[in-house]
Parts: sequence; C-alpha cells; structure tokens
Amino acid sequence: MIGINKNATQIMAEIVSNKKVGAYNHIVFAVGDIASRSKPGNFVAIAVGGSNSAMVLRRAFAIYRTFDKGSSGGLLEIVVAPHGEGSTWLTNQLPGYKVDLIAPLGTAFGIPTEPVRALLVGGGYGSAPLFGLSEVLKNRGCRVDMVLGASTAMKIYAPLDGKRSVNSLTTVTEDGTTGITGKVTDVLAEIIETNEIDIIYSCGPMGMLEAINEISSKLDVMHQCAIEESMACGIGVCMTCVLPIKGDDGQIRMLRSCIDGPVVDGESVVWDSKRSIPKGTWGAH
Amino acid sequence: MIGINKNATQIMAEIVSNKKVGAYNHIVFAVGDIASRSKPGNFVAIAVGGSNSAMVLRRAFAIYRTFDKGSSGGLLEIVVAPHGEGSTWLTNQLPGYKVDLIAPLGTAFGIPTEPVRALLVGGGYGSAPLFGLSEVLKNRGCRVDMVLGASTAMKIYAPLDGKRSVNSLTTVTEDGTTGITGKVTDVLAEIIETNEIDIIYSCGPMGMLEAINEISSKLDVMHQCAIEESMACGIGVCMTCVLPIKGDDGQIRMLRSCIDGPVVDGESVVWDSKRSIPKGTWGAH
Amino acid sequence: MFDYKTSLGQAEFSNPIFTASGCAGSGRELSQFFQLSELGAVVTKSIMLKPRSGRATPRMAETPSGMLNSIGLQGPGIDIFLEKDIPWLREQGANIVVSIAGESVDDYAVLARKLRAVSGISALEVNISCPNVENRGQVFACQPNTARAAIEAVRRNIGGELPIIAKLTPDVTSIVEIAQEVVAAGADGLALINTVLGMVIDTNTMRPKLAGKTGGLSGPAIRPVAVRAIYQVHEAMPHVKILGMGGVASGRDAFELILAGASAVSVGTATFGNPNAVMKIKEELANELISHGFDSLKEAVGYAHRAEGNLL
Amino acid sequence: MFDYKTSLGQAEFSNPIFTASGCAGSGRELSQFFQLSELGAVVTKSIMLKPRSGRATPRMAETPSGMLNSIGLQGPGIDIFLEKDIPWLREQGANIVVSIAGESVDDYAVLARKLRAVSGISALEVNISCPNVENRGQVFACQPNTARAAIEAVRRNIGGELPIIAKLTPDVTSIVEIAQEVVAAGADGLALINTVLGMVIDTNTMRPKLAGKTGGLSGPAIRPVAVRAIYQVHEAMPHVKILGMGGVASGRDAFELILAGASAVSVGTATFGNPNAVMKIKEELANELISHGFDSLKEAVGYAHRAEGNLL
Ligand SMILES: Cc1cc2nc3c(=O)[nH]c(=O)nc-3n(C[C@H](O)[C@H](O)[C@H](O)COP(=O)(O)OP(=O)(O)OC[C@H]3O[C@@H](n4cnc5c(N)ncnc54)[C@H](O)[C@@H]3O)c2cc1C
Ligand SMILES: Cc1cc2nc3c(=O)[nH]c(=O)nc-3n(C[C@H](O)[C@H](O)[C@H](O)COP(=O)(O)OP(=O)(O)OC[C@H]3O[C@@H](n4cnc5c(N)ncnc54)[C@H](O)[C@@H]3O)c2cc1C
Ligand SMILES: Cc1cc2nc3c(=O)[nH]c(=O)nc-3n(C[C@H](O)[C@H](O)[C@H](O)COP(=O)(O)O)c2cc1C
Ligand SMILES: Cc1cc2nc3c(=O)[nH]c(=O)nc-3n(C[C@H](O)[C@H](O)[C@H](O)COP(=O)(O)O)c2cc1C
Ligand code: FES
Ligand code: FES
Repeated sequence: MIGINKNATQIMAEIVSNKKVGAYNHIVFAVGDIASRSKPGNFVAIAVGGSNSAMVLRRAFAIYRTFDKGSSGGLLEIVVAPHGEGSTWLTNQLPGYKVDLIAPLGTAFGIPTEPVRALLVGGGYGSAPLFGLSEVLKNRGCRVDMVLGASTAMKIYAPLDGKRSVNSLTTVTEDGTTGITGKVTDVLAEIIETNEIDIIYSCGPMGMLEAINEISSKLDVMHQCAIEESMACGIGVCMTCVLPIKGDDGQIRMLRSCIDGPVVDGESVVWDSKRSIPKGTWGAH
Repeated sequence: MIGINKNATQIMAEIVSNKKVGAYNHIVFAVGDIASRSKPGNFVAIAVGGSNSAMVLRRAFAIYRTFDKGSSGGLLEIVVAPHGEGSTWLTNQLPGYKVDLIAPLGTAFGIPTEPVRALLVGGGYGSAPLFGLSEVLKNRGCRVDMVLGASTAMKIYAPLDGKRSVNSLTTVTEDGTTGITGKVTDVLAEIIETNEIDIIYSCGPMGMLEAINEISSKLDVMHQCAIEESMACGIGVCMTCVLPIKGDDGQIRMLRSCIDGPVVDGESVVWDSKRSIPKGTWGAH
Repeated sequence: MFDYKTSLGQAEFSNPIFTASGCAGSGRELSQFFQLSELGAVVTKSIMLKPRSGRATPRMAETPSGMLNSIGLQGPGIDIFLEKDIPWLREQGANIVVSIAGESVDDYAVLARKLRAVSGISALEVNISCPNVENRGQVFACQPNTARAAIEAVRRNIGGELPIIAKLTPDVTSIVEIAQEVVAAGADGLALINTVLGMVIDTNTMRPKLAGKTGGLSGPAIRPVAVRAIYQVHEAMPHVKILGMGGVASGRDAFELILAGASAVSVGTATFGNPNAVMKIKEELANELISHGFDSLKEAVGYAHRAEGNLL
Repeated sequence: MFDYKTSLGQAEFSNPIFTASGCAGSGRELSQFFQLSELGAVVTKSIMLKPRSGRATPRMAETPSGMLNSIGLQGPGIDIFLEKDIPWLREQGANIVVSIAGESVDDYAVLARKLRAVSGISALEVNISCPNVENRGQVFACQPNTARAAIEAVRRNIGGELPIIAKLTPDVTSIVEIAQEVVAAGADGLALINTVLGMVIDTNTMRPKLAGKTGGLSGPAIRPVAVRAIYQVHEAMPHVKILGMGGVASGRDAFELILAGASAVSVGTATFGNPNAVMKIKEELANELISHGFDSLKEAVGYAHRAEGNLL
C-alpha cells in the first residue's frame, strides 16, 4: 500500500473550455503533466462552490480523455451531468476560471497484454472513460465493441471521434429516442456470443453494473467495472466510499472504492449489499 | 410602528456597473421604482455569496445616490469597502449579474424646512450617503460644507461631481497623503464657528460619530448621524442591531438601528455603551 | 385536492409553515412583505413577565451556514404585549402561537394565568430552553425535574383549552428523556429544536465576539441536529405532535423535518436572509409533497420511520 | 525567533497542528502530499481490539458547511495496527498519537496494556465518545461514571509515561462535568470535540440517508460548538491541556480554538476538502500568531479568557 496515489497532485487547473453536449457538459482543463500520468479509469476530485461555499467536500469525475502536450500543455477532459448543487456549479463555470483539482486518482482499467475482443458498456455519462480505454485497446490490437445506454437520447454521450474509435457501437435508450428501445443488458448476451467477447469493461450506475455482472458471470466472460460510490475525500482518508469486495483468499473486506477502485473486478464485488454488511465480512460483528 | 419599511421591496437587481475607485468599489444597480422611493440616509440589504454560500445573512450598505428614470430605469448606487468575505464577494461581481436586494430600508436624514448652514462629515466610505444629502440640502437653499476623513488618501471617497455639489470640501487624512494631516474632529470646531453651522450630518465609524457628538454637544449644534451596527436581517425582525437611545421622555431603550436608524439624533445616543446595557435602560436588570 | 392542513393538540392550522419564535419581530415588520394570515401561524417572540432590555451588543456573529445570537429575550413584557401586539395580530387574521419564557417556575404560572382568558390564541409555546438568559445553570429544559416543573406550572394555570407546546434545547445528553418528562407533565406537543450553544472568538480583538460570550447557534448548520432530535423523539413517542425547526431554508428542508416526524415547521434564521422565506418555503413544500405523491401533509409526517420496503 | 512548540502532558510537539483521528487514513494516503514529520503529530484512526468492518454504506452525507459520517470505527484491530502501521509511521519520522476505542471497560484496559510497551508513541487519545458504535446508550463519554471507568482502566494499565488525552463528545448536558470527571480519573489532557450527533433524510428515498441512520456531524458547521466547549472547559480547568478540534479549515480557525484554550489543534474534515489543509493551516496559524504580536504559541493559549482591558 506504500505509494498510494503516488501519481496524484493537487493543482489549480484553468478551465479551457466548457460546452453543453446533450444533457452533459464537456469540460476541458489545463493540467500540465497530470495528463501524461492519467490512465483510463482514473478519476479527478474537484473542489466546488468557490471560496465561501457551504459545500466542503470534493466531487469525483471520471477522466474522459487526456492530451499530453508536454508539461506545460497537458489537457484533461471530463463529462459532467448536472446532478446536485456541486456538479451544477461546475457546469456553470466559464473558461478562464481555475478550479482546485486532484488527479489522477484511483485504479485504472487493466489492459490485456494480448489482443482480445473487448466489449465496452457505458450507462449515461459512464461512457466517458470508455473512449480513452477504447483507444488504448485498439492500439494494442484489440477489437472493441461498444454498447451505450441511457434513459433517453440526450443522455447518451457519444462524440463523433469517440464513435470512430470503436469497431461497432450499439445505442439503447429506455424511451427509444435513439437506437434500440430497452436496457443495455437486453442486447449484451447476443453481442457477447456473436462477437466472441473475451472481456467486458463497464461504467455506469451500480444497478447496471450489477446486471452486467450477472450476464458476464453466466457467460463466463471477464468483467471489469468502474463503480461509483459516495465519496467524501477521493484520496483514501475518510473510509466513506467502501464496498464489500471478495479477495483472492475468499475473504470479504470493506475496501475503499477510491483507492482499490473505482475499477474493480466485477466478480469480486459482493453486489446487492446496499445498506448492510455481508455476512462473513472481515471484522463484521 | 405600523407601516415599518413600508417603501421597501425585495428584488433581483442587475449590476449595471462595478468600478474600483480608490480603496472602494462603486456599484450601480438597476432597481426600477425603488430609486424614486429612496431618501438620503436609507440603506439597502443585499444577499451575498450566491446560491450555495455559507453566508446566510444580508449585508447592509448606505445608498450613495439614486437616479429616478421612471419605473423601468431607476438606478441605485452604493460604495463598498471590501471588508470581510461578503463585501469582498460583492466587489467581485460583474455587470449583468443579479443580486437579491431589499431597499429602501431605515430612517433618512431629516431635512430642515428652512435653509440652514449644514456641515456634512464623513469617515471613509461614510461619505457616500452625504453627497445625495448635499444635493437635497442645496435644492432647499442650504449652504453645505463638507469634511471627509480617512486613514489615507485611497480611503477618501469624493468623486468630482460630489465635490461640485458642496460649497466647501475639507479633506483630512491620518497619514497626510491628502489634505490636512489628522482626524476630522481636529478641524470641526473651527469650521463650525467660522461658517456658523446650524446642523451637522455625519456618517462613519462609531468612534468618529461619538467624537463629533462631543463637539456638537459642546458647541450646541444639532447633530444627525448615520450609525453602523452589526445587522443580521436589516428589516427589524432579529433584534441584533440594537443600541441604547434616550427618548424624549428621558427613558433609555434598546432600539433597532435598522428601523429606528441608521439615522438618529446624536444627542439621543448613549455613546460608549459597547458591550454593556447602560444603567436605567428600560427592562434592564 | 391536496390537503395542507395540520394540527398540534386541538389547534388546527391551514398549513404547516410557521415563523420561529424571536425571528419575526412583532409581525408588523414582515407584514410589509406578505399577509400574515397566509402563514400556518405566527409564533411570537418569547414574552416574559416584565419588560426586558435583553443583552448588550454585539449580539450576533455569522458562522459557516449559520449564526450565533444572544438577544437575551428583549421584549416589552406580557402586559404591553397583550395590549399592543395580540390585538394587532388578530386584526391581520393571523393564527397566533404565543411563546412564553420565565425565570422561575412561578413566572410560568403567572404567564399562563395572564394568557388563559385571552381570545384569538391557537396555542402556547413554552420556551424552557433559551440558552441566552444570564445563568446557564437555570435553563429549565436541561434537567428533567426543572423541565417538568415549568410545564406543570403552565398546565395547572392555563385551563383546559389551549394546547401547550414545550420547546426543548438539543444541548442535553438525552432529548428523549426530557421530552418524555414534559409530556408526562402535561405538554400536548413539542417544539424541537431551540438553538445550540456556541461561541465565536473575534480573532482581531482576541475575545468572544458576543458581549454575552456564548450564544445560540441557528441556521442550516444545525439542521442535521434538528432532524436527529425530531426523529428520535418521534420514534419514542409517535403520538406526540412536533413543531419542528432548525435550519429550514427551503421546501426540501421542511420536507426533511416532516419526514422525520414534525407536523409543522417553524422558519427562523432563513427569514433574516430572505423576508419572503416563509412564503417561498410554504409553496416549495407543497410542491415537494405533491410531487412525491402525497395527498395530504399528514400522510408525510414521520414517513421516514416506516418499515423497510414500505413505499408510498 | 517565534516558538511554535507545544505540549500535552509530558509530550512535546514541534508545532500544534495534528491530524484528527479517523481523518488521515493510515498516514500513507497523505504522505503523497506532504511529509508526515512536518505535522505536530499524526493522530491515528481509533483502533479497537479486533478487526472491524465498520458500518454499512451509505456512510456519509454532505450537510451545509459540514458532513455526517457513520464509519463505525472500521479498522484492522490493535495487533495488525501495531505490526504494520506504527513501524511505518515511525519510519516517516512522524510524531504519533494513538487513538483507542473500546466496547467495554475491559477493552480499554487491554488496549492500554498492549500499548504500554510500544516505543515511538507520544500520547494516547482515548476515544470514549464515538457516536457511531451500534448502541448509542453505550457511549462512555455521555455519563460521568462510564467516562470515569474507561479512563481509569487506561490509567491503571498504561504505566507512568504516556500522557492520556480523553476525547469527549459535545452531546451532553454539561461537558465541564464530564471533563472534571475524566481528569479526576487520571486523564492528562482532553480532546474536544468529537462529532455532534445528527441525521440527514434523503428526500428522494424518504428515509435516513445513512445506513446507520444517525451519524456524526463535523466540519465548519460545528466550529462554534467546539469553541464554546473548549472555552468552558479551559475556564473551569485552566491547567488541563486541551487538544482542540471541530471545523478548523484555516489558520484563523485554529487561532480561534487556541484563543479559547486549546494547546494544539486537530484537523479532520478540512483534509477531505484539501489534502494539504494541515500544511496550509500550520503556515497560516504561525502567521496569525506572529502578526498578533505573539512570540510563542504558548502565550496565545486561552488568551480570550484574559481580564477585560488586558491587551497584548
Ligand atoms: C469515481 C467516480 C466517477 C464519477 N464520474 C462522473 C462523471 O464522469 N460524470 C459525472 O457527471 N458524475 C460522475 N460521478 C458522480 C459525481 O461525483 C456526482 O454526480 C457528484 O459528486 C454529485 O455532486 P452534487 O453536489 O452535484 O450532488 P449532491 O448529491 O448534492 O452531492 C452531495 C454529496 O454526495 C456526494 N455524491 C453524490 N452523488 C455521488 C456519486 N454518484 N458519486 C460520488 N459521490 C457522490 C458528493 O461528492 C457530495 O459530497 C462520479 C463519481 C465517482 C465516485
Ligand atoms: C446601515 C449600514 C450602512 C453601511 N454602509 C456601508 C457602505 O456604504 N459601504 C460599506 O462598504 N459598508 C457599509 N456598511 C458596512 C457593511 O455592512 C459591512 O462592511 C459588511 O456587512 C461586512 O460584511 P463582510 O461579509 O464583508 O464582513 P464580515 O465581518 O465577515 O461580516 C460578518 C457578519 O457581520 C456583519 N457585519 C460586519 N461588519 C458590519 C458592519 N460594519 N455593519 C453591519 N454589519 C456588519 C455582516 O452583515 C455579516 O453578517 C454599512 C453597515 C450598516 C449597518
Ligand atoms: C435572533 C434569534 C432570536 C431567537 N429568539 C427566540 C425566542 O425568543 N424564543 C425561542 O423560543 N426561540 C428563539 N430563537 C430560536 C428560534 O426560534 C429557533 O428555535 C432556532 O433559531 C432554530 O431555527 P432556525 O435555524 O430556523 O433559526 C431565536 C433565534 C434567533 C436566531
Ligand atoms: C470520517 C470521520 C471519521 C472519524 N473517525 C474518528 C475516529 O475514529 N475516532 C475519533 O476519535 N474521532 C473520529 N472522528 C472525529 C474527528 O476526529 C473530529 O473529532 C471531528 O470530525 C471534528 O473535527 P473536524 O470538524 O475537523 O472534522 C471522525 C470524523 C470523521 C469526519
Ligand atoms: S472517498 Fe475517502 S476513503 Fe474513499
Ligand atoms: S438588523 Fe435585524 S432587527 Fe435590525
């Protein structure tokens, strides 16, 4: 555990651009050499509300992409859904404004050493980190299929260059405003079988990740997912973001999703443990 | 007491201009018909910090001037010293931003029915409400002399058109960076006697007002002063802004400076009662 | 039709949004901004037997998401209050809850006797918890026996009709214990919570900012304490009506207190930031309730206590 | 030269800025951001006898200028802690204050015995006030007799050297009474304050937001409560050293607690908002002290209590 977040630094990062894209804001920050240290799956923690804010905690956002232009010019991009007051505040900040930002944080998606057939599944803004991942996978010679789902078309985040980086893109909306009508999980089994998928990478709401894991489990496909737990610090000091994870030794432990996650092995998560400690967890009583 | 603040309304007022002038910011708001209802001495109460602010109370500022351009175009101006977080926030807001503002509040300077010789004394930003007062007095045929004091030149607020509206202007600074070196009270007795002053109007820090009152008392000149007490609400509901005032019946009462002030008769104030209730105050025990 | 009515003891109110004691002046100050009759009730500033100058200034300090006050119950005393304030409030068509505060058990008894014959009052809020009076040791609501004695004195002297709402301080080891004591002593309802004892030191003068040194903390900062106190007391005594307060600044906040167990909600500090806060909250709360599918306010009271799995 | 040193009992510290228990992980997480040896001390997360999973999630809710947590003392237990964390902290050159928490008086006794022979520890913080453990009735610091029993157990078992700092909850009717009791029982100093019991109800689910329902309120919202508690206790027992905490987010805030009577200041929630908060506060506090004319930290401790008129 020595070297926790050893790449992370805290900087005042200037907003370079902030644009509305569907239901989200695509925000670009000047972050210097943080860009070169970030990997797909890592996240940033941003202080919100300005200096007299009643909001005392940071907000976590998945890194959508980074551009490494050397130590002076690195860029980092995120996709923000205005949810509550903090994220809404962030979507309202103008270019030129500087935010207090810590990055890169957390675990990254594991990249296979061999070329594999990967399926990337994103829910809502959960698609964001998958595009950077897709690029890395393609560079390694992988085939990349992608399924994006949301309640409605406005909540599908799939920019043009992102679309180009994958071999196939399937979109699914609950209200049918774009793509297939339904949930992402409705289409997974078929794609997995047709395309002989080796590994699923997913990011989105917990309910979706759990449903994906059921399928990957049944079909015996590897599954790495980026989870989203309520976080107070993002750097491992508060213990609020824990979830029950089964270790290689079979022992369930309450691990921090900001340090041991957000990317975890879907099989290791004890799903549906919301509001309770699973029996047999280390230290439960 | 019925009809408390009967002219006051709460509006979202757009900032029309915000300029640094010496140590202060001169801020102009579009306030519609509030402009026509405001009198010299009245103040505004402004919510600060934006929607997620940790600051829950309004800030009070004396009305510097108003321009009544009919119900659509009224303007209201204030002069703000960046003091703590709230006033500093206000000085940082840009034109186009709308603030939640209540005005006009509190008592106004009493205007003599006959032409008199008036001396207006301001300390720091306390000069602000005196220029509007000066105009009213001049229109009534009064002679108006003005003395402005501050610690240093940057803290003297005396715009050109303001200077033009008075018969004489004396400036006094403690560090001698402009005008006479010293305190305003050093020059008062002479001006009062030379110009045969009938009434003093003053606005500034409590210590200055008290010192002026000592002089006006000794020389038997009327004295109206605009006091500045810590205010939580500005509209008379919280009872935090009280100060001991002697009534016509000789009884001292703890009166609200936001409703029975900010303009009060200098003679009626029980000065130097900070952090204690004067003996004999109504209800003291 | 959505039913916004609520009740505390026998008293009925058209809606659950009240002013908080000490935060609405005499009522006249707010009537410039809205009609007092629009409120569920005006809760008056705690009135004592005699005129009172209150504490010396400074009496207030702003704090993060809150404020500290030490007004010290400034007021004209019960006689002038009954002569001047009550008739005026009645004229406005306001529903009136009179808050009383005493320095001795006997004070409470006398105040109750003076009020029993007064018409046009809906309920009595008995402030046994103001932390601003001179002797901290004398706060009635801090000890079960003194809390009981004050409420018994009011009960014995008020006659049968007027509901008694005992206002408690959260500054105790167990608020449930005090609540049970005052209900046993005859309180029909509980007002939760009064301010939390705090202090601010002015780092310029390097002394306590308030002349009275300590003061009462109010505003959004204390809302989690209010929700906890209301939840605990409602859980222990679900049939006792609660007038909730503490940091309510929006309809969402009022809804939170109602879910915890409050039948009505008083708004204090928020009015200082916005004189129209009560009207805004009244409207927002109705929208919250309706959008969550409630047909009446009463259905939502204490809804956070329902058994797991039980959804509307 | 400005003297920033401070002491709690026999323990000396190079400066008065500590981490707060439970707010600095194992130390490793923060060491990415600054050298732990720069701190006055690292106060460890309260350690218990056995490994502990802590409470179910959600464990936190943000509140106005604060947060609620119900971690439930998750940790590896004293044996693994002594094996893995202490040696690592010692290697970093950190000054170490170990916080312990027990479920029974005997737990405290055993923990003290396990720690008495451990070298490289400066002091023991005895958490008898965590409101997150399952049974609220079992909070030691809420009653004089249980508070006393826990501290006595530590005193008897710790041996002569290590200063004992008892950490108290503000959720009591009289914190001075509890403070006097634990000092009589052998505490060398006091840690004031732990979190304030609170609750947030999620208005979407219409249930308490935290799985454990109630949680501890921390952050700037509670600073006035911390200042008041420190001031009251320092006034009653000026010779007992206080480690102050509660809502400190700047040098100004730390200065406020020191003026009230704290000899050192722990920073908790502020670290969640800014991992470098402790270093920022350490620098800002020194500037505050120097600009107010103090030659040493010690002169400023309790300075707000000086007689009227007495200026530096
Ligand atoms: C690893 C990770 C990656 C994320 N990536 C993205 C992203 O790319 N785009 C995006 O729009 N959102 C993302 N989120 C969710 C985002 O952090 C929340 O929407 C945001 O914190 C909500 O803050 P708020 O003030 O708007 O809402 P509020 O509900 O008012 O927040 C209150 C508190 O709860 C915490 N909180 C609330 N919801 C969440 C949540 N879902 N996850 C973590 N903390 C939460 C906040 O940090 C805050 O402390 C991510 C969360 C995590 C943990
Ligand atoms: C009637 C009146 C007229 C005023 N006119 C002006 C003016 O024209 N220009 C100007 O720059 N300032 C004026 N002030 C002072 C101004 O209100 C304060 O400087 C401001 O409130 C400080 O807020 P802050 O957040 O910057 O400081 P903080 O010290 O952080 O404020 C904390 C709290 O104390 C209150 N407070 C602090 N200082 C004062 C004060 N002097 N008076 C009232 N409340 C205070 C604030 O309202 C706030 O609630 C006036 C005050 C009053 C009462
Ligand atoms: C300035 C001020 C004066 C108060 N005066 C009284 C009072 O006279 N009687 C009383 O019972 N409570 C009094 N309170 C407490 C409030 O009624 C209320 O219980 C508390 O402020 C919490 O609510 P809030 O956060 O909405 O203000 C006062 C509070 C404030 C801020
Ligand atoms: C997430 C979290 C965990 C905490 N864990 C502990 C703990 O294990 N032991 C303890 O004595 N106090 C614990 N506390 C209380 C803090 O040490 C501190 O007393 C309190 O938070 C007030 O300080 P603050 O406002 O600076 O956070 C915890 C607080 C928080 C927010
Ligand atoms: S968010 Fe604080 S430990 Fe993970
Ligand atoms: S500021 Fe509230 S009564 Fe004057």
